[in-house]
Amino acid sequence: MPVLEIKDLSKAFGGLKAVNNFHMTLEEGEIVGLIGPNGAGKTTVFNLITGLYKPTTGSIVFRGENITGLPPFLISQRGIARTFQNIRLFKQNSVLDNVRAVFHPRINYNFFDAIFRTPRFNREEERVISETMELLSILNLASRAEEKAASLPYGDQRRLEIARALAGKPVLLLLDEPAAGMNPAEVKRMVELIREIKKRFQLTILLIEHQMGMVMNLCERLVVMDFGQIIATGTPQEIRNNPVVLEAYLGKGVTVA
Amino acid sequence: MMLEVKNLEVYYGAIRALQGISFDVREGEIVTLIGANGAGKSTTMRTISGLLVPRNGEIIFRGQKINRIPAHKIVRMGISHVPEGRLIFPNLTVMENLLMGAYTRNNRAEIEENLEEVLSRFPRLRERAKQMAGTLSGGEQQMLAMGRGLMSKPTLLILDEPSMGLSPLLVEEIFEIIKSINQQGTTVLLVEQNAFMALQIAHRAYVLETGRIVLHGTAKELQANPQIRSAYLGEVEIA
Amino acid sequence: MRITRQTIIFLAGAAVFFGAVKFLQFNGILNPYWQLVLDQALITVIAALGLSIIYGFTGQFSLGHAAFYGLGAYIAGALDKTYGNGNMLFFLLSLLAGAALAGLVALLIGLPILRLRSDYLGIATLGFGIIVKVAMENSNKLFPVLGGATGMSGTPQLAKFNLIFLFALLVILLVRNFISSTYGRACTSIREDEIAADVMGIDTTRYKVMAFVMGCTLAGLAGGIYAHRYPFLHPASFDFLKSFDFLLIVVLGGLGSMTGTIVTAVGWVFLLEGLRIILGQAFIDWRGVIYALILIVAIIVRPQGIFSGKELSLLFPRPVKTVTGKEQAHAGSGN
Amino acid sequence: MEHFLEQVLNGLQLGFMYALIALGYTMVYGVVQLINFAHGDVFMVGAFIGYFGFAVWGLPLPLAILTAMVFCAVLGVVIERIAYRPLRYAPKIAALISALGVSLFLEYFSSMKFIFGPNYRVVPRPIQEVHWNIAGLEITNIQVMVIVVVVIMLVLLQFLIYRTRIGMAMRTVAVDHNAARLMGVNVDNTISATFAIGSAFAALGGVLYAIAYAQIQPFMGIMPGLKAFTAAVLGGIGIIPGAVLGALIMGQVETLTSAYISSQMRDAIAFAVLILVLLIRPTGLLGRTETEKV
Amino acid sequence: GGQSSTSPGTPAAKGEKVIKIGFIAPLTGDVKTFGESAKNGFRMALEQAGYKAGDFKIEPVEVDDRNDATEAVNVATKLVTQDGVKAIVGSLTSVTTIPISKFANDNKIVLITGTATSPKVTVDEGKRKDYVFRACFIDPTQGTVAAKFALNDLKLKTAAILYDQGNDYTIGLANNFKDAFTAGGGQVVAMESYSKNDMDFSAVLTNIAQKKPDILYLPDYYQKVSVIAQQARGKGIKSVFIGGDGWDSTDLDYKTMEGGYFTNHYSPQDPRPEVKNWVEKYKQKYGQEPDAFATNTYDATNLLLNAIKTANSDDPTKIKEALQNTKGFSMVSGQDISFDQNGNPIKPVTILKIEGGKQKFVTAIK
Ligand SMILES: Nc1ncnc2c1ncn2[C@@H]1O[C@H](COP(=O)(O)OP(=O)(O)OP(=O)(O)O)[C@@H](O)[C@H]1O
Ligand SMILES: Nc1ncnc2c1ncn2[C@@H]1O[C@H](COP(=O)(O)OP(=O)(O)OP(=O)(O)O)[C@@H](O)[C@H]1O
Ligand SMILES: [Mg+2]
Ligand SMILES: [Mg+2]
Repeated sequence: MPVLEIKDLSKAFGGLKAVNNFHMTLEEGEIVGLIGPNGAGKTTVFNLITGLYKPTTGSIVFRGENITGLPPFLISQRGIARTFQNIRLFKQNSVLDNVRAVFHPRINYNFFDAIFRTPRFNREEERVISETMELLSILNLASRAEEKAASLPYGDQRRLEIARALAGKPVLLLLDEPAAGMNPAEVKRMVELIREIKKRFQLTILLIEHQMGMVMNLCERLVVMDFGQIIATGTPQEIRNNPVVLEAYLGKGVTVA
Repeated sequence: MMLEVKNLEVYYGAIRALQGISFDVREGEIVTLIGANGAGKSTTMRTISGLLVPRNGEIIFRGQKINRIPAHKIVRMGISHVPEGRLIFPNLTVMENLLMGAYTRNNRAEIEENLEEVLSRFPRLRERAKQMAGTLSGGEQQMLAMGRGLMSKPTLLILDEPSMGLSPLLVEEIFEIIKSINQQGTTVLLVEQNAFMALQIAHRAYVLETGRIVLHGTAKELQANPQIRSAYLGEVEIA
Repeated sequence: MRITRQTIIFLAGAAVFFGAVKFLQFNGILNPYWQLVLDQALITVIAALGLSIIYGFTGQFSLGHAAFYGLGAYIAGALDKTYGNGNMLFFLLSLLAGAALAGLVALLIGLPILRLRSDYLGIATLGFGIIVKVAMENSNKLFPVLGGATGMSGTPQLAKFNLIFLFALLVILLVRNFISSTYGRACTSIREDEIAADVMGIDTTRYKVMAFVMGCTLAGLAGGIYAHRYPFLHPASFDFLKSFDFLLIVVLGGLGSMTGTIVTAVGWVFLLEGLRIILGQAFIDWRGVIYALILIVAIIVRPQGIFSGKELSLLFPRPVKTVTGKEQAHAGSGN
Repeated sequence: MEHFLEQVLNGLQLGFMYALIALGYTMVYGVVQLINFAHGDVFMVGAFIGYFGFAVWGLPLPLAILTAMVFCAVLGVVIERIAYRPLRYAPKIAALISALGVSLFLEYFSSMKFIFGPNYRVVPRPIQEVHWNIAGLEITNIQVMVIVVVVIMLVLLQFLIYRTRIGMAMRTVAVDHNAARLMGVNVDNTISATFAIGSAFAALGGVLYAIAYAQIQPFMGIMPGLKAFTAAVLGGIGIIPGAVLGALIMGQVETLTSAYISSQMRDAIAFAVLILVLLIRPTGLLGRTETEKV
Repeated sequence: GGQSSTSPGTPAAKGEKVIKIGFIAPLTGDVKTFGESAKNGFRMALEQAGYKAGDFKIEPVEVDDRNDATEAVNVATKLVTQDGVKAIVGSLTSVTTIPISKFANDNKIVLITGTATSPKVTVDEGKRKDYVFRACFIDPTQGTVAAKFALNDLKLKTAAILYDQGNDYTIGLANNFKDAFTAGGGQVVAMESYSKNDMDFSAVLTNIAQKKPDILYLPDYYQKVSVIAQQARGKGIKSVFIGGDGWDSTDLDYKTMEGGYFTNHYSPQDPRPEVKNWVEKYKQKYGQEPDAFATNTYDATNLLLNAIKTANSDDPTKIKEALQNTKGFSMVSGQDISFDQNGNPIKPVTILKIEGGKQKFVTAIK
């Protein structure tokens, strides 16, 4: 059974069709790149999958369940996590709490355990903290656990977003330009990071990115959109030599260095 | 000499973001500042355009000392800063945003002609002229920010990561545009993560590390420099 | 377990404070006047903590807090007046009833209204406050005992320091535990970024309402105690200006800081009374002016509030033992 | 049924009164996103200065109004300098608390003997009240004056904000100060100008209010201020025409309620309507409800 | 009970015996102006008595309650348990006086208010607060008298009533007027209310105008009734305005109220020396005529001073006895004053007419 199955998905803003019968299927453990010119509708697709926008038409089926029109928090609890193109952390909260908050749906103590600090509560809290710290150290953030998210340098903030997404124990991870504004060396590190977490948490990943170095490198399969529609799909090699894509997106100069 | 920066020190509260950097930009050049995240590139730009006030050091623009001159006056002097993160006006239309770029000018005719120029550089903006800027895609917003920056007909154009979040094709376009703007006589100070591209169009470059300039030279020299290759150009083709 | 140890230390501190007060009472240094002021301060602490949950921790701008304070006061007061006749148990029950009803009303109004954002929510809650005041002014048409605009007296004055102190203590612990639990974290993430919280699996509506109900319940409780400490209830005591008092306490204390709210609540009450003494008879009518100036200066000097998000470590132990720079230190731990 | 029309007219009159205050209020909000609680008290100061102008110093009415407007414009700028500017980059709520402080200060300070004093002052009519009878409907020249002024203010503000440089500046400052600076906008001056204009309009409102109701007092600004802001919210905060729309609706609701339902329930129903409207349109009647771009 | 802690602040009087008297009124806030008048009355009474009563030197302690119930209780507690006052004059309104009267009574401290008219001040839950008195009428008195006067003397048959729904003083007068008026065969055609800060009454007045009542009863303070009356005339309402002692102020809009009647405690034209002396002296000192707040507080203070003198003791219980047994005391608002068992003064209600911009004595009703 595919992890994600999108059928003729459309989203219109007033006149503008931001996404236009878009369809895609993600298999278990895949890492697929979603690329395309600016304004093609990539982020909108993410917003539709995560339930932030209600689709105009179309259906989204996640592991056999139709999640179209579910509120975001339920979709997330089904196992879909994401990062944001323009970072949206819980700025004034500590790095630790940014991640801990996401454990919420899977905490198993109730309101009264919390109010009366029962042993169950303490056990759970211990667990959450150690799991959080583990996540943080995987993303090299453990030493900053108690700092405010806002005070982190840009790169760390991007990684914290990933940590936070992972805390939701997702099956499917949606990354929206995780390497934006990073220099090639940093991009390289990000690539390795994504590889590691994919392995470690057996994730299926859908990746939006404009840094071809990264996309070509990570993804087994690419989906290219333009004007809300899919204009090409295929392996990096195929895409790289696809005239339509070159025309609309990559441009001649690309075979980047 | 277009711009001279002399041992500039900038603080954010206690954080010493710039530890006394010096560099200069000559008439008609494209000079690029490269460096890792948090190196202090944006801080430098913000200080030049007057958004930040340096604790120590000098900024001299065409022979005139401009540190401590407020940002809105500096624009009038001919420095236009296209900031990191675009800072477009989300609830103004694309067109209004562009016109705001020409706020300091009052010759209608010139503005019109300038506007036409920009719109033909970014056809995408013409399509979206009436749309609220806030609903533009990331890339569209970047184009708008650049277009807006050009609307003040600057003599020195400061670009902070203009290629950020742009599709490869657009990245190329942007760099082409920067080149042509420069050829038409506008001096450009460029901050880029995409050092590879930056060095291709720049005449000279400075490398910034944690608030210090650690290296500078002509673009050619730096492209050749192995240190740079590994640290900033990275082997973009990974395996 | 470290948390319980912290609690014990905290309780010890509380006990010392209690002892001190008792000592001062005993040798008359703390005369009934300052005793009353202290009681008022503690009542204010309880109500302000309520708003702290709603606004300080969950970021829901409420300008109607006094309405729930008043609801609690009237309900508890009226119940005890009519049925209580000095019975301690019934007194406690009436308090709970008042709190519960305030909470219930909060639930009913909160469900629809909490969809609104920031200032719109503020004005809506303020409007609700005014509606409640009008209701109080005409309450006697339905329930003569409430007295309407002629006010209600006759509630047995059973709330004494010991009990008020106990309640304040319990409320502080309760709120502390709530805030430092997963529910509290859900609330603060909603405060920071509602959309992100939603996408991260947090039922934002549910926790906004939960926080609102909890906060208003505390307001109701505080009101109930007030009704048993001050002999007369009048709608004018619960108008929107009173809501502003709670708001500025929470903000001056520092949003998202319980410690700040508590300290500021106490400080605020003592300031208002203290000004009488400081200014003396000659300058009585400067009190309002000076108060206003203090307010302005205070917020300008501490824009983030006195405690700006910081907490007494007694209340909130640091969750992690300082992590040494060495990464991966924790890796592998756990499963 | 002509009494119904008369009631509607009463409602209009009240509505325009609210609009008079709401316009300045909403404009300031639109630029600095601050609920300037002191607005109602600047309105009060304006009323007093105007009163002194024509009733005590014997200035001709227009001059008295002008004096009040200028005085309050300066007052507004000073308030912004002292109480709001230091908090410009602090959390928005800090400025709101400061505004509360300023509001209290103006009220308590004005009620000191050596300022305006605490007592209610009877305001003599600076102009003869003339009653016109149009189709059985009583209407006075003062009511007409109020309506005319509101319309002029509305047009003026719309023009100012959408057609002038300062207006453009205001709209950008409303979004992001640094971005505005980079366009060459002088943020400080723009904000000062905003407060100057807003406060001058408050003063104008105050004087007309004093003339209409023939009585002033240091605490007179609280309720009108609150109602006016509520009206602004009803129409969509920061949106100039919204303020007038909201005000007119408030006026009608309040009047028709006390006329046909119950004068006791007046405020309750007025605010109930506000809440209902907000539940249907969470950003007010004319407020944009754009889906936040994520 | 805080009686135990006698004030630390009492100065070791040099031979002379000192009694402290507290004064509570809103000296800040939106009714400050009323509080100031009351304060003038209080001070003038003390000055004229030379700050002495019997062998006792009077030490006044003035405090502000912002017309807020909570603050009132706070300051009352302060006066009693910190300053050690033996008697209190105040407060201004029933909202603040009801709670402090209970406190004073519980602590066996004499309290006399000049202006709080709610019956609850002295009698609550059917229980008389023995230590509490007042110098003014209770709400029913004025309302009833006004109604009877309108029916019997003015021969008016229909009335409309407009009152402040947030202020028990006006509510009290309104309700009692209504009851008495209907009981006496009159008809109340409209009973409408407004709230404290309203300035626009056109809606209700339009309705009232249709009903063409003979009387428009406006039982509120002078500043509010002035505004209402103006708008009423504007709406073509020809009714006679009738009101209560709240009208008694030079700031009343006499021009508009011309021809109106109001119930009051005394008439300024009353030739009695008490009245003359009071009005004159007040004008001299404060440059305006005294209003009801000043007059009643002045009387209240004098009643208290007189009781202290007769008791010649600083024991509140004795003072209270003396007050209760006041006989034939003459003050501004009446001669031969004594208290009924509820601590209310037995004095005539004076009815004044607004005529030629002046208050003109019409009649006094026992
Ligand atoms: N909330 C919205 N309201 C109106 N239009 C919107 C909204 N969100 C997106 N759009 C429009 O939809 C189109 C697609 O936007 P989207 O953000 O998905 O592009 P994208 O593929 O993510 O581009 P980029 O790579 O630059 O981020 C854009 O043209 C944008 O203007
Ligand atoms: N507003 C701020 N407050 C405090 N510290 C800041 C602020 N802005 C930047 N810094 C710190 O100053 C240093 C330089 O920041 P700057 O944004 O100039 O780096 P940069 O080179 O532009 O990085 P990037 O490539 O991510 O844009 C960083 O350590 C950053 O954390
Ligand atoms: Mg995108
Ligand atoms: Mg930068």
